[in-house]
Amino acid sequence: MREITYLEAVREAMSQVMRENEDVYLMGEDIGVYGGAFGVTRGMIEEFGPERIRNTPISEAAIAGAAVGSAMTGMRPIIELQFSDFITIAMDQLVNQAAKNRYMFGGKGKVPMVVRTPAGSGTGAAAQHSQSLEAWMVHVPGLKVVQPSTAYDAKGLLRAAIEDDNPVIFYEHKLCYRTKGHVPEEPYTIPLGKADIKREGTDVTIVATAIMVHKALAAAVELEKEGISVEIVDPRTLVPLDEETIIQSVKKTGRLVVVHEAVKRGGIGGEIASLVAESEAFDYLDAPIKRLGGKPVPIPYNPILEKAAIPQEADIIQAVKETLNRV
Amino acid sequence: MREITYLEAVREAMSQVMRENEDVYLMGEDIGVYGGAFGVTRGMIEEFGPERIRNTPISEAAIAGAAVGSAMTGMRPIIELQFSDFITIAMDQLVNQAAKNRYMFGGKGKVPMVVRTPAGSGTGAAAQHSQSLEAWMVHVPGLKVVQPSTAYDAKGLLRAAIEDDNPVIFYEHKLCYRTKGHVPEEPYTIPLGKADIKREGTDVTIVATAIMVHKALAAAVELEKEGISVEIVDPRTLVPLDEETIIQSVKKTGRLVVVHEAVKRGGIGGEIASLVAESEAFDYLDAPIKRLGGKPVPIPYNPILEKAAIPQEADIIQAVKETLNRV
Amino acid sequence: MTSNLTLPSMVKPESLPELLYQMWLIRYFDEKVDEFFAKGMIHGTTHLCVGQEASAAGACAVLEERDKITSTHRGHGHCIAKGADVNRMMAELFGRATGYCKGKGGSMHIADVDKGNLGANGIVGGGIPIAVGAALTSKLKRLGYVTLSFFGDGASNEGSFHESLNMASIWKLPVVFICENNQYGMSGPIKEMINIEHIADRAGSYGIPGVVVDGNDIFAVMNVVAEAVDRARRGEGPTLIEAKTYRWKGHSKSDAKKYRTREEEMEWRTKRDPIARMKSVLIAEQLLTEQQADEIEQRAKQAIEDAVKFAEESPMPSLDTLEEDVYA
Amino acid sequence: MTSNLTLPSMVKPESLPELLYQMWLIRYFDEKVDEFFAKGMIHGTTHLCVGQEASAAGACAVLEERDKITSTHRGHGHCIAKGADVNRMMAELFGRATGYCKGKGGSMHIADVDKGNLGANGIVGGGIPIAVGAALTSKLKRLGYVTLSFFGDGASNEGSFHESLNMASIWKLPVVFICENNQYGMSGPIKEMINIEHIADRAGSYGIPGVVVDGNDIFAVMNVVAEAVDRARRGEGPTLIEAKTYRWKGHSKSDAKKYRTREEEMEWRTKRDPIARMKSVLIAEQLLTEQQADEIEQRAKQAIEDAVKFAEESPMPSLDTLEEDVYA
Ligand SMILES: Cc1ncc(C[n+]2csc(CCOP(=O)(O)OP(=O)(O)O)c2C)c(N)n1
Ligand SMILES: Cc1ncc(C[n+]2csc(CCOP(=O)(O)OP(=O)(O)O)c2C)c(N)n1
Ligand SMILES: [Mg+2]
Ligand SMILES: [Mg+2]
Repeated sequence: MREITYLEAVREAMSQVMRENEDVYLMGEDIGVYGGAFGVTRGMIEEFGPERIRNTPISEAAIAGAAVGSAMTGMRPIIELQFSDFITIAMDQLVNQAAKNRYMFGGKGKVPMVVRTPAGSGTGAAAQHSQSLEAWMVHVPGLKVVQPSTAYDAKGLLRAAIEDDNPVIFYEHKLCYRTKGHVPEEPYTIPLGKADIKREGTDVTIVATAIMVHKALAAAVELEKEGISVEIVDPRTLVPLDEETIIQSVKKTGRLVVVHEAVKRGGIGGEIASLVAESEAFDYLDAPIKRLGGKPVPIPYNPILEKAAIPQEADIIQAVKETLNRV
Repeated sequence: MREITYLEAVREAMSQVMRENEDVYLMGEDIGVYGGAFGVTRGMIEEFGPERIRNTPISEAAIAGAAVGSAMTGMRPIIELQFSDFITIAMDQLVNQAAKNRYMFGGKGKVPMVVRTPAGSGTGAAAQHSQSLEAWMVHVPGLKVVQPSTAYDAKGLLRAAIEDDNPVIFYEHKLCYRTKGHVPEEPYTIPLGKADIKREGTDVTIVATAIMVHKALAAAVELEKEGISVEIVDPRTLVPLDEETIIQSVKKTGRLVVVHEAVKRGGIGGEIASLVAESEAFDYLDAPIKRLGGKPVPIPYNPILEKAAIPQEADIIQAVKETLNRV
Repeated sequence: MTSNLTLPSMVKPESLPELLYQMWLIRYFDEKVDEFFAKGMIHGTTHLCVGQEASAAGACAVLEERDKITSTHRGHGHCIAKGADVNRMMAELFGRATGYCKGKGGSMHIADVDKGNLGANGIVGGGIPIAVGAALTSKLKRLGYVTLSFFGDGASNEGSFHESLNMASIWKLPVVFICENNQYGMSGPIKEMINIEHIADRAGSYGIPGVVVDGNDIFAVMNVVAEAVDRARRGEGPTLIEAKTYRWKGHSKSDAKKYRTREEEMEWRTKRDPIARMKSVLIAEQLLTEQQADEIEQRAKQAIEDAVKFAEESPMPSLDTLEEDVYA
Repeated sequence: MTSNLTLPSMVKPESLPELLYQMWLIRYFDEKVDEFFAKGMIHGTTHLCVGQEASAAGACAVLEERDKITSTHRGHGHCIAKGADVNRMMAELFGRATGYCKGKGGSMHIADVDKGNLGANGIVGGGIPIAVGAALTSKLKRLGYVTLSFFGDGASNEGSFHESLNMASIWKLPVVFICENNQYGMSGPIKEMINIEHIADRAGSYGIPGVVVDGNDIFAVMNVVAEAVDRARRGEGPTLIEAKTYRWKGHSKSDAKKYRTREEEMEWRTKRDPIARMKSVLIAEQLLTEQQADEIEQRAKQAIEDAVKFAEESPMPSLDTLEEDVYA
């Protein structure tokens, strides 16, 4: 099968849907000839024109709000927020309007929109351009939250997000953009709410999201050398969350490490760990659940500090071993 | 000792500090002759004048940002956001500026400001005026988060928040405003980061926040009738969190129920439950930890639905009994 | 019937009595709601538009059914003017299953998507960008409808106002921004909250027309809005209209109204009542007799009584519905 | 020295060569940064202000040390103009412990609180309300200082711009808003992003003066900003100044500049270079000889070389510092 990058997969998913469905269009800052801050939309304005690839003023609240209004009236907008940190400016429209309209209106109307936005650190862009704030969105009923880690997932999940009749926050990880993977050319969807077992194993389950999936995979290779068999579950969507797959895996391995890049305090690790502890898997646990997440600091600029602020492969290896009492 | 309401306690804390310290002032919508949406600032403009009780335009982003700039240059602003739901409009200034400035600037400057804001449901104000979003703030390094449940705590914690050199989000619960309690007239502080045991007990620990403290207290009275002794820990501040007091309590009782009004999914219950599970208290747990939180819905208007959307006394009783295997 | 009134082309003189009826309907609806709130019979809070009937009724009178509006916390008038059923509105305030939102929304969230009302809004300024989006749909799909966005004077100081007007202007979207300047944002006198005379002058920041209109003169409102709607429908972009008006009641359920004088209130109530003004014009123009006017008023009053009955007799939502309607 | 130049009272002709030096310092600083980024020697991204030196240097030249500024992502020039040490700035870009932010902030977050620079800002429009707050402190404490808020043309479409200017106006705060209109917000041509000719005209929405100035003429900038600063210091409130300028480089580290032509760039580089213009005025006014001008340029170049040396020789921050400085 053909290999393309995660970034290309995102673009391909959008382009394919846009060819099929006139209701889908894209709005955002610098998504036209510039191709977006990360180049995701490069070439799209040439194919779809400026009406459907709409360059906006620097007005995140209005971009989000216009998407809400447009979605309520029959379009399926995709908006690109240049960095997910800027969601702070669009929060009212996403949280108080998009997420709640249908419910407040007693089930009338729908808001089929996708917010695509790059998250995460590792590019040296420092505290205001490196956050991972997906936990906020998970906490808001009415939103769906997607976090693909591979090119294959990105393409299929984005299509599913666009086809979904609800507001979906679609987090793209900047460090995933250049990663490559096998991706079918034809359109396909991956249902929201279906986790993926990125590696099978028997000794420990790691639930990892976004870039942490890659770090966990690398850690698993190292651990295998020491005879430790790791199973890696990538939830792919945080809302809806595939609790079942996570629980089954933990029942099998008896051990759980949860790892995300977002700050540990208040991150979704607590949610996942608690769900498992509340579930039937509790009785299968042979060791306390371990959570790994970002340090309680804004992301620093210096690359050494920046790396140290979030979990790395070595931290995952260490956590797995602790869980196995092998340190 | 004198009894006053929670609302009066908040006002008294502000008034006392403002008499002592010219650098403290208050900004917000309708806080002048109107006295604020809930009447908290009533009478203050008469005492302190319009320069220090500053009525603002309806501009939450600028209110928050002006507080940041003013705090950085030597003042100690308190801002009132009329409903905590409107924090969605002020998020950039709170999260990207107030919380991060000091760190981004390498430890230079400080941002001593307090955001006072009423949270919670129960007033029939529906989805956009009833949220409990404190978990978002807990996730942001650089912010402190306070959630008083009683008049006594409100007064002491607010003074501590104003005296603190960092941005503090101070959540007042609307249904607590009219509750009364003994409150000393003289100024006092309650240190941020010190939980309070609101009731001592031996069988189960309930960690409850804000209005849930009152519901838990009522539940404990009922449970006592059945011979169940409940200990209630009120963290009072979520950042910093007094993990020690929670852990000690759980070590004593061996059982834990965490209850908050905020939506359970992604709420701070997951954080607290996970912290305990990761701690030395894990080995003392005689039953899985229980989390109670709001249903995954926007807060509905109808009072029956509204009540059903968040944990009530009966739910707490039920959860405690489940923990004790007594259902 | 003939008349010397200058009316926009889409408004026929014959339809004017019905418009008067609508104003009465709005007034009696909100007066009734006020009464129930005072008695503690309704949950939550509410924002009444008594005194502001002309801007709601006049603006919507020139719209077609396919046209859309976004409304505000003070939205009952807009809702009625855009064609909503007062029974279902009242039922919503009573939190009943038959209400527009099945009891889930209440006063601040009544929407009537089928009739083009994209919703009241509890967030000041929250509806403005939504209107821009609705207008964008019209443009992208060439649907020809216009969206009218209502908001208050206070809302004009929110960032969303600025971003939205700019975006609508550069994209020449079919949207009309109508600011109901009732002199106060809650307790904040607009004169203290802006440093210019007219909010309409802010149109200059976006290169669009800005028009001030007497919001208590329904004829003036209709003409000004009609022109802006025409312009929008022709693809020439947005207009900002400022309708100067006044709310007779307090801001919301509880308001001691310390921020204004009783004299000021009286002035507006007695000299600028939009309903009395319309009625006297219709009578002067012989489009209506005193007696017919009274009948219209009585009919409206009765419709509200019927709405109350409908609401009271409607069932409460079942607890099973709590978790429904979150996702489509 | 005598001169026919019209200068604001606080700027003495003798100080002009030093101001030219400062412009060179800004230019060589950013040229050097550009070089290092191109070579991949610096982490992250950066936004260079080459071509925009006159608005930064001119505006800050009329400030007193106690006056404050808020800056932007394109902030090196403002920072230098407000008196920062290029050694510590360069060290910051190199992520070193000796940098202004101990390596924690990088290009977008250099602040120099002691010198009144309240920080660059990675959020477009993020500094504007902060400036309002700093001005509020000055007013409340009667400190007499003025705050100058820099931001770009693109930022003028953020809600924060609108809310801030309104608030500063109604409170008559001592703040000057200076919009450096370099024609583009990243790739967005301002002509397509607003529907009016001058951003300065938006002052009309707030009842404050709005002034357009040639941002590449440092004398014009100084005069206009000086007047606004005086006005602010007298307690008469804010001014919005729009300085028309151009950035020579791409928006940030990587930018194919497809949204503009090479001809347009050449036009600005060759005909409107703010440094060349100032230099020729000083020479024409006999405030400087060619040779002195060259020396100034060389001195600036050397200062940047020294800064690089300082940065390169500085230690990396220790890992222990990671969790420091979050809370005061
Ligand atoms: C974002 C936001 N800020 C504040 C409020 C609280 N609030 C509700 S209505 C109101 C006044 C609005 O004034 P205006 O826009 O003039 O409308 P009016 O009430 O006069 O109709 C305020 C401050 C809110 N609902 N939303
Ligand atoms: C809130 C926000 N939106 C978008 C961005 C991404 N961004 C960084 S600079 C920039 C362009 C800013 O344009 P302008 O204000 O004109 O300043 P200039 O870069 O031209 O100096 C954009 C879109 C950002 N940093 N913050
Ligand atoms: Mg008003
Ligand atoms: Mg620009």
